[in-house]
Amino acid sequence: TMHAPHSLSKEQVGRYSRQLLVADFGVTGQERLSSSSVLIVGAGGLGCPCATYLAAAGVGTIGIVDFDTVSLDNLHRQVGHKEKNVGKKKTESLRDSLHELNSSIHINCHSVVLDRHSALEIFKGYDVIVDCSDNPSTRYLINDASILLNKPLVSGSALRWEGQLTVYNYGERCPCYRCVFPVPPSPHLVTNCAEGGVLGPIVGTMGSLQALEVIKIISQSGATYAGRLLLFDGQSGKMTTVNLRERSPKCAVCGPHPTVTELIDYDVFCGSGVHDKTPDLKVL
Amino acid sequence: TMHAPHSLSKEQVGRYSRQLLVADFGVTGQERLSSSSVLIVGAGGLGCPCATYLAAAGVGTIGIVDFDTVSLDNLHRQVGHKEKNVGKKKTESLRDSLHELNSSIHINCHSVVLDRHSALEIFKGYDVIVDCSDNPSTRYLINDASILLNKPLVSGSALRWEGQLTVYNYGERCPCYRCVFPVPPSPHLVTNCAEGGVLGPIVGTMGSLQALEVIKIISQSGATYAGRLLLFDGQSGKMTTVNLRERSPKCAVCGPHPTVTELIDYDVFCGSGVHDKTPDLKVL
Amino acid sequence: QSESERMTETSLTLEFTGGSEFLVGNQKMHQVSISGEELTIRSVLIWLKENLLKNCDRIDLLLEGDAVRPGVLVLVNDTDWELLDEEKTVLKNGDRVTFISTLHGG
Amino acid sequence: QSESERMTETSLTLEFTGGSEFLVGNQKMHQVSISGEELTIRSVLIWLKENLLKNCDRIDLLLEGDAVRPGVLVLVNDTDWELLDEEKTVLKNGDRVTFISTLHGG
Ligand SMILES: [Zn+2]
Ligand SMILES: [Zn+2]
Repeated sequence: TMHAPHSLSKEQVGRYSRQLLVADFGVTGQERLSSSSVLIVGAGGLGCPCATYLAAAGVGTIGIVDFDTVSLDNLHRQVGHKEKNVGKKKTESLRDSLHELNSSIHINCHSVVLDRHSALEIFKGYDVIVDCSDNPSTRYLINDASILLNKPLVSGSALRWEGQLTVYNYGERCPCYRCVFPVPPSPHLVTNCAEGGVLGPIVGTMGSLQALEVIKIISQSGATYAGRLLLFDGQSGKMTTVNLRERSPKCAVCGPHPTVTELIDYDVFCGSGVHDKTPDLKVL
Repeated sequence: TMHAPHSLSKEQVGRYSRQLLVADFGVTGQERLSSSSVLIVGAGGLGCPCATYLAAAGVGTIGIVDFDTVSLDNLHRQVGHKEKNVGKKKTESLRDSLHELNSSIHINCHSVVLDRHSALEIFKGYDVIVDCSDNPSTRYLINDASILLNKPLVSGSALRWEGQLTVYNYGERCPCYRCVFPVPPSPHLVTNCAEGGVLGPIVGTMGSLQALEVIKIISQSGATYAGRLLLFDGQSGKMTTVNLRERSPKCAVCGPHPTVTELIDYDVFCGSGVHDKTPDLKVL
Repeated sequence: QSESERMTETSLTLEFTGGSEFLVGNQKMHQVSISGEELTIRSVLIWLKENLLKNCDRIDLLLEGDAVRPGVLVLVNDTDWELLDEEKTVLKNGDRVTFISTLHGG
Repeated sequence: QSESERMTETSLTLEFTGGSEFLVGNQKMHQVSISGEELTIRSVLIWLKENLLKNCDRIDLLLEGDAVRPGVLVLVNDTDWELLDEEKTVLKNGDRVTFISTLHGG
């Protein structure tokens, strides 16, 4: 297959040769990656490794959504940023790192607060959405926008020593985030990384696995985590895969009789704002 | 515990605050990391993420061993390097990336061919050894040097869609590489990444997991993969943990009656040189 | 303990992850034996409240009244309880019930 | 097939990973049924040679003569065969035997 007609340039064949050799990926997989576009929502602990491996693999266009700026306490896990970029926009900081690795791909920075007004316009330009966000409100927003535009959604999350991974809305029977979690958790019961902490290699593992799911979806190779949930407990080294429910006929957004037909106010829905920080920890 | 007396500077408390919060890691874990030294053998697909997460986490001293230079076909998976460093030494290229992320740690470059003459002198300065190499000859050398100096060895490997991970020589009953593989494979039966290829997120996942094993060993927290082998099949998403044999009384290097009491010629032992490349693939 | 009493006990492994293990002594796996005919997950929740969670002041992290709170997934032998009979799922000796607090961080 | 013949068949799952799956039709899992009393791994290796590997020209990637070649790990139900009885391990219905070609790349 290396000598069959293909659309890859000589530079691409050279750069990607070690993945062109991979059985069940090959030239076709590379052609698909190179002509695809992926949106990474969140340039944090998960977004950094995920975007990095997708850029390295040659995804044609990568979009990065984040409104935040780099801070020193990000750097223990958000390894796509640099000390010299503390205070700068995370989107631009990560973009610069990705371009240092692979200048041949396109990278779009969406340095905005993702909300009901901005999400659809941004999402519609991409083939696959990756949820690397850090709060329930944004996760419901990302889910609903992905469903309304019918895009597969690769979802990862992490806290302390643990990580979780699944793929939503990929195939007829695959559930969405609302099928599995129809009701949002009370905001005072949600622990974020600023409160519970997280170890860098945990997000590194989960973000790398998210990149792999994206590559499987785009290259149409391998079995994704659609309908399955990976639970990773880094403290014991335990990896468990569980079978999730199918798409719910009662789902408010992906069911046959949806009540959510356009984006809503997710801060109201979840009872909290996405900007909530934990002020007493910021002064450590 | 955040307010108990500790040896961390104000800058360290700020930078590492999100991992200081992690239960069963905390201030004690950070103090142990900051005063430890880790040797990464191989600045390639596994070494890049492993070294990056260890540098980010604040391991006090990181050593990098590699004699190779960066090439364009490394960059799809060796994400600690940059286009502008193609042709430069991998050790120095990776060191510069690590320092951009965390300038407060020490990094030693060992830009030499690791062999029976150089290994012990390099290894003896480090607490934990990480095998991120890419051939059996180097793997036996790393194992024997780790055993002779009694250092725990975190071993990762990857090919195509798959990865394998274990920890050798950590605890009384834990086997070493030779306990599990007393006889080296015939060189013509060994497939390397230049022949079989490998996907970036596979080494990203395995390298991140290696960093986590190092952190568990140094912080004395959690259960490592000592005596267990993780098998990761990225194509199906299957993660399996298997129980390995205990330390072998017949082992040539870690047994009670060792026949290997100093380093040997590993190219002769394995019947091949470590420098073997696949010339027909270099010209793709 | 008489033979008839033992016949109606069900041995289960209860597993807590994603932070819910902090409610039960920071221990992820619990081997328990619960009495009652046709033991359902609903009965396990009530048993949990009266036993493992008895002295826990953050019971709301797992339960809302007698139900599992939103954001917690329940599995039986690694399968989502929605694929079974949810709260009414009948458990047998040796089953493993897992409570997963879902994570939102990144 | 008579009753007595069926009694001496053992149903196994044979699993091939790390590249050894390329020898057996690029399929990682194989459900097989092998006849013989007190079936051992040694007998499975011989059966493999005569069946799944019959038309394979790279049999040396898995076997060296009738033995498993250096660098291949053998597991029974996810346990290293060294913890069992190696080649002499007796298999029962439903057992899973895994052949892992170890990886050296990075
Ligand atoms: Zn749905
Ligand atoms: Zn040994």
